[in-house]
Amino acid sequence: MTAVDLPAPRRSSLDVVLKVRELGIVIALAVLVAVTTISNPRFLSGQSIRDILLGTAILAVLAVGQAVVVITRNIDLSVGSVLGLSAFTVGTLLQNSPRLPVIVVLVVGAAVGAVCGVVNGALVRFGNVPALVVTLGTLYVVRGITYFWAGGSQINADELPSGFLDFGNATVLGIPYLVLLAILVLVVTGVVLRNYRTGRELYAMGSSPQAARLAGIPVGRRTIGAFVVSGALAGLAGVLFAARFGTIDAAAGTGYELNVVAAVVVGGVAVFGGSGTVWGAALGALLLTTIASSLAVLEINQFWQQAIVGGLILLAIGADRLVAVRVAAGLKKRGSHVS
Amino acid sequence: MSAELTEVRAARFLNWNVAIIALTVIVLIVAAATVDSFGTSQNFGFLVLDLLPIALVALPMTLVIVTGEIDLSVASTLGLSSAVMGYLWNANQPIESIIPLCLLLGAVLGAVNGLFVTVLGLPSLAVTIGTLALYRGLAFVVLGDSAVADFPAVYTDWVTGTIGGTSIPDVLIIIVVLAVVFGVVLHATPIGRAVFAVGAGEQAARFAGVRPGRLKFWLYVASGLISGLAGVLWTLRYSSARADNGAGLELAVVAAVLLGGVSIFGGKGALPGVIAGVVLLGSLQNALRLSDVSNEALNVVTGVLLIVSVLAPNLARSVLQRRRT
Amino acid sequence: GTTKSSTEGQNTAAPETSAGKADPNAPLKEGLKIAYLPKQLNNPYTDVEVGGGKVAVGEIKGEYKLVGPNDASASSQVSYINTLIQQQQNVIVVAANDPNAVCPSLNQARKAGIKVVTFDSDASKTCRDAFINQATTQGIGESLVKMASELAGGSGEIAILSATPNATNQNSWIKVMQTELAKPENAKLKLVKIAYGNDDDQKSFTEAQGLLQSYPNLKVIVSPTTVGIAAASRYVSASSYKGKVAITGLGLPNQMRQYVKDGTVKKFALWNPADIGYLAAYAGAAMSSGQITGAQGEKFKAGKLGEYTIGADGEIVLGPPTEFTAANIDQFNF
Amino acid sequence: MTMPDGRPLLSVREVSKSFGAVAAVRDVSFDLYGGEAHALVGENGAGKSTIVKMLAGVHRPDSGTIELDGIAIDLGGPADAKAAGIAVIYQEPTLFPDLSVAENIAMGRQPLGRFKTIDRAAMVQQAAQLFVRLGVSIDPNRPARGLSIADQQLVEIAKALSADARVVVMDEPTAALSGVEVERLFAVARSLRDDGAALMFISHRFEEVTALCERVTIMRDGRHVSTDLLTDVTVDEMVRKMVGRDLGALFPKQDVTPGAVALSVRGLSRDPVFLDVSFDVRAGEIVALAGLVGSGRSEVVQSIFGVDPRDSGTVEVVGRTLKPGSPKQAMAAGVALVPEDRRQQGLLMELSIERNVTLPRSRSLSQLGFLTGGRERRSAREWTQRLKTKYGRLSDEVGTLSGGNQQKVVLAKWLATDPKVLIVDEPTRGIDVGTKAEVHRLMSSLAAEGVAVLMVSSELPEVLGMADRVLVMREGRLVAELSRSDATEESVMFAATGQEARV
Ligand SMILES: Nc1ncnc2c1ncn2[C@@H]1O[C@H](COP(=O)(O)OP(=O)(O)OP(=O)(O)O)[C@@H](O)[C@H]1O
Ligand SMILES: Nc1ncnc2c1ncn2[C@@H]1O[C@H](COP(=O)(O)OP(=O)(O)OP(=O)(O)O)[C@@H](O)[C@H]1O
Ligand SMILES: [Mg+2]
Ligand SMILES: [Mg+2]
Repeated sequence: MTAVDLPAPRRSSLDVVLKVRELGIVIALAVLVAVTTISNPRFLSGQSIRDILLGTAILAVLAVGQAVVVITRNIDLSVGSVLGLSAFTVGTLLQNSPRLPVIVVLVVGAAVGAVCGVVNGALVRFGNVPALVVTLGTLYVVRGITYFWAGGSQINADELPSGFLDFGNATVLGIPYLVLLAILVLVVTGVVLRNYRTGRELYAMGSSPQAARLAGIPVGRRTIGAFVVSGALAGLAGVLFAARFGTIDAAAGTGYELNVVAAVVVGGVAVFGGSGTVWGAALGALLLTTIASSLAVLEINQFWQQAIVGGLILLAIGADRLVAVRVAAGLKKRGSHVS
Repeated sequence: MSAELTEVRAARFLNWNVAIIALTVIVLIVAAATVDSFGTSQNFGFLVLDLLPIALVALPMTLVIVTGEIDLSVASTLGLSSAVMGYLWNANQPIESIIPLCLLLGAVLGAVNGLFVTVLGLPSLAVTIGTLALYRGLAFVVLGDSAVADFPAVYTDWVTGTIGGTSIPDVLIIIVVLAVVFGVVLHATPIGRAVFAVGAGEQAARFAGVRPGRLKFWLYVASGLISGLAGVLWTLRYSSARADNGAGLELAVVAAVLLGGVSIFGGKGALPGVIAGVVLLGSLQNALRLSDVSNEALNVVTGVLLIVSVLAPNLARSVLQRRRT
Repeated sequence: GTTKSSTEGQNTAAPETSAGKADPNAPLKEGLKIAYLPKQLNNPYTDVEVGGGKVAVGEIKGEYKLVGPNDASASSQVSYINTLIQQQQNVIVVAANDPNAVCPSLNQARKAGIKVVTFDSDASKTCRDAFINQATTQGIGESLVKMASELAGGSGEIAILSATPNATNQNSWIKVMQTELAKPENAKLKLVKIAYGNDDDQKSFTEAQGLLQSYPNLKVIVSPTTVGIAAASRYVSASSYKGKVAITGLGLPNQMRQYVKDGTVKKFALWNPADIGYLAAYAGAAMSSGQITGAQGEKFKAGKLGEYTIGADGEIVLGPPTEFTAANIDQFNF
Repeated sequence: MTMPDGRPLLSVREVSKSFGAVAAVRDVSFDLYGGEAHALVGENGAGKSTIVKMLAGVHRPDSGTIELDGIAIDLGGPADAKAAGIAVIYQEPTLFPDLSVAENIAMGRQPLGRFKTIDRAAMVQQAAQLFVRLGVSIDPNRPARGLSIADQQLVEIAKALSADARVVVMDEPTAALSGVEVERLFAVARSLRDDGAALMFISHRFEEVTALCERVTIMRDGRHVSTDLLTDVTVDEMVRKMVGRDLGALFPKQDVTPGAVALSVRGLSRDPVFLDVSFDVRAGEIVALAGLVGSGRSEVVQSIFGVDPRDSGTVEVVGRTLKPGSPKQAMAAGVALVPEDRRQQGLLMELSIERNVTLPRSRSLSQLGFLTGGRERRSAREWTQRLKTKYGRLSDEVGTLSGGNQQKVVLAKWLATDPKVLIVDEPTRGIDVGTKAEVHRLMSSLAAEGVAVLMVSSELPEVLGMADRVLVMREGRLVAELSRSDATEESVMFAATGQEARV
């Protein structure tokens, strides 16, 4: 995934330094996989890889959406609740009309999420309220709505059409649909962020909101847009969740927000906006999922898992800061041509 | 000039701090009048016990947020403190030394947060999301998924007990004493003035001789210490030391603090408002539950209150401004 | 100072038995307020259990109420117990999330004259009046090993996917299983691992995944929890392990139907969960009406289920579990 | 040289703009012609940047219009100004630190390739070409973070150039540049002008104004004073028009016999901002630190006070050596610093007047460590009244006060600490004429009471009117020391701009 890079005419050694963090994740991932495989070769079996990728797919879709919001110097804590609402919506929909094509289901899920995103974005934009507070509020509200609606009911795999469940497991050329979908989301978002003006404006807004306003960027509209993307992707992740797990209740996705933020932060997206890539965020998701799997396989006490994840987050942001400080120092030396 | 003055006066009237206290009082009165057995002294005792951890942790959290930072690791610190308490108890240590150790542990965990935030200059949101996972993970490492339950009755009874023949819970003393301490520190000491100054403008505070880094460090220590204490009290109250104790509490605490009128950007807020926020959330929950309203409704109420609490002052201000021009 | 060993034995405060004698001929009171407090709401197994309770409460003309947290935590249960005390219920039927954490509140309830019946997951003996046990621990453990042995063909590796490591009922069944496995006739069966899915669907799913990766020669996964068995079956049915690894344990027919039909699962067992809630209502009502006090040997009638006798420590055993296979599964709907 | 064809490209028609009580711009009109560079000069706070921001669409004029090609246009936001062909270089650089230099330049105008994707190669190429034109070597691929102020300014210039705009507005683009770069910039600016663009140029350096521009508009206190062809006016005339008032009445300097040395600075250095700065200030003396914007004066006084670090050198206050980096200790020794940036450094805009005034003294105002409010309130009332501050209540947010009254709050805050050494950095920036006189009277009387005053100021009249001695800084070094009798506009300006001062 890291191979997707800019075809810059000439790349200075500095760019390499700046890429170090994503490289770090790849190396960490490689080491982890190597160690696990040595202790248990079946870790690299097709089934096992498929499982990890399926697990990553959902988290990665959420992380991509979150990255878009975080890049604009906002945050969306409501994604776990939105996922739950979307999953339950499509579950109910499929119970009632099992013949719906999967594509319609995907669109419905994303639309549910997008509506939540519009609410978040509008509150942030027009209410002039910090995103953290707004999305903490909608985290509760959306979850509450799902509980109201679902009550104690649970949608079981046998109530879902087999076509839909197949979508959760079936593969093309050995790659599961869910993973393909996640990759599609990742590539589209990644390309838009990297190669389209709108995408670059999101980075600009996060990097310096004031300068963005002076540069004539429609900051308000872009903010809402970013929340809509995050919401829609959370909704999409809800559909993937339903297809993958087949069992949906009102609690689906509870607590996901912190995992997602963790994946994004580990993936090198700065919490104060302006830098980082969705590739990094997806890698973060892959790393977190792989850690979970390999700790299970390595028979490391499962209780260590969370502690390791926490340590990793601290390590990632600490390394980020050190790299930034070093780069800044290096640039100062090179840049001082004013005698 | 006069328009400006009316605006200032109106802003004072719309002061969320006053509004939230008034709202809390109204909710308490309405609940006592309409909900059977809400007003009983026994229910008051239950209410206080339910509020205990949120009320305690909200105190230092208020100061942390007023400086413009945040601490999401509080619930995990509570959990780790509880787990270590269970572990040491199982290791046959005397409870009289376990409790101070757990408080110390909390302070150390807070100091770790403080170092990351002040020395490395990392954003506190990211740091404390990291330590949220780390501390909770360590709690599971220490105690696994088991529970330790056989704490001495003298201690557990004290936490669940009441003062004399009344039905005022003993722990209310702790809450009141600490609330007064934190309230006085925040509103009536030079430290409190510095806390507001750092939140309102770190650079200007530095120009006035305040050391923001040191201040924040000690606030994180206080936050950790109180979370450790909350862990001890939680363990004794339920007579159950578990690694997952208090999971998810951080969001409830942040919600209560923000509801209490503290600005997430720092520099604004008052402790009475926060106490009112805690009581409002807790008594609403209690009253709704007594009226057989589901947990679900409470989620929605909490979220809506939270959004309204930050939205209302902004909207009021912009409406006022529009009317002026 | 006060240490664990210095306080050993002191904590088992004598249960405050409501004085008064059992009067087996007392009529069942009408209008009893019976409240159900399961481990958490929104759990299909629990829903079936309390559904049975609702029927029974209707039969005895009582007031049925269902409350519960959305997270399976003891602290939220305590708040609900306190609420039920305030509401002056007559009977609380509770499945404890932590056998000790709920104790002080339950005892407060008993002090207030409320009868406490536990089901599903017992609270400490000192703080409840009766416990409805699904089946004898011995019986469940034996039948789990029997099914595993049949599916494995008498020899090979097996693994257990349980709920949480401190789940009382699961642990006692596992203990029986281990004794059973130690017997000579099961010598060729090897228990390689006990994994814990925390009764969380996804966690159980991931744990099943991990088991199969770690133990390539695994023949059977035994999951004595409805969440675990469903998650493991779902994983295996869609993976390349289907047909190679057998799943068994305790599951709900409705959740398992699909996997039985597609061949992933050959057989599994369970009692009728609705009967548990049903029996709990009658036990609580009988106690509240003064027919029984919870002492060993007392007898009471439980509607369509017939007569029950209270065992040691206030335990009331529902009966032997039913085995479900492709042949009979369609006769059950819960 | 091309002559304007008589029809202005852009006209500013009687625009006014107020911020609360401060009327920043009042009924200003002037024309910009294609093919001509137009200078806008005036003292700090005269309203130049406000005009710039109105042209940029950042502020909307309260009244008056802006016309392009004779047609009134409504600039609702920066995007509108961009679309109208107006490119602006702001006084404060507005770069995106995380993005590459090339991207900063191209933002919103990135060259597009297939499927409307950004053609990065072309973008970098463009930036590189601009830098060649400007004759500087900045790597277009590096991020903007960490660029020196000068390089940031150059990137801003490149940004404006890349817009191919018809109107280019430059708000002090040369403040941070050295002579060579200024020359290159002028060469580029002249070629733009010769291609028919209208340039607006703001600078405090008259030699730059005369070198580049054809026409000059002078502003004073938000008003238009005059617009002349530069061939028709001398620098002296411009200065007189700019200052335009009787200085004698404004600066009530009392004569004082200086006492013992109160502040002694020796060999103070901080690479690369200032180097080997040494001077003394005696009790009762007012010493001005003059120099161009960016000459390092603020950095020196901040380093003395301890809010900024220093590399080497010593600072003594009444014989006590201050340790570096400790404002607390400096305050204890009797130093007070009224900082230049009121909004960021001087005040906590969202806190009350009372809190702002008493913050540095919260410890000494406490009783047994507690503050009950009464003493703070009394003290705040006393000091704000002594400074004749106008406010509604002491509990009002300081941000609701007018600029001049805010400045008085800052002064009250520091005077209340009873300083032995008072350092004021741009004490009168952005405040009205009346207030200015009050502040000056206050400084005089403090000096008369024996306080040593060190005043950083960019306003020459203030420097000349108030100071017993004038120290002049240029590019981080102390280059001249002038006695009150030797200090004239010419001598100070010459020292500040390069040629050694005439003796
Ligand atoms: N956003 C604002 N809010 C309030 N007052 C403002 C604002 N911007 C400018 N002012 C005030 O308007 C007046 C004119 O400011 P302006 O920045 O236009 O001056 P200037 O001529 O550019 O000065 P300088 O030479 O220092 O750049 C000043 O008194 C300033 O304090
Ligand atoms: N954060 C910084 N990083 C790099 N260089 C800086 C920084 N701050 C200031 N400088 C440079 O230090 C020099 C001195 O700046 P300073 O603000 O002290 O000037 P000044 O003489 O006080 O001007 P002013 O009239 O704006 O107050 C300038 O060349 C400026 O570009
Ligand atoms: Mg200006
Ligand atoms: Mg300065």
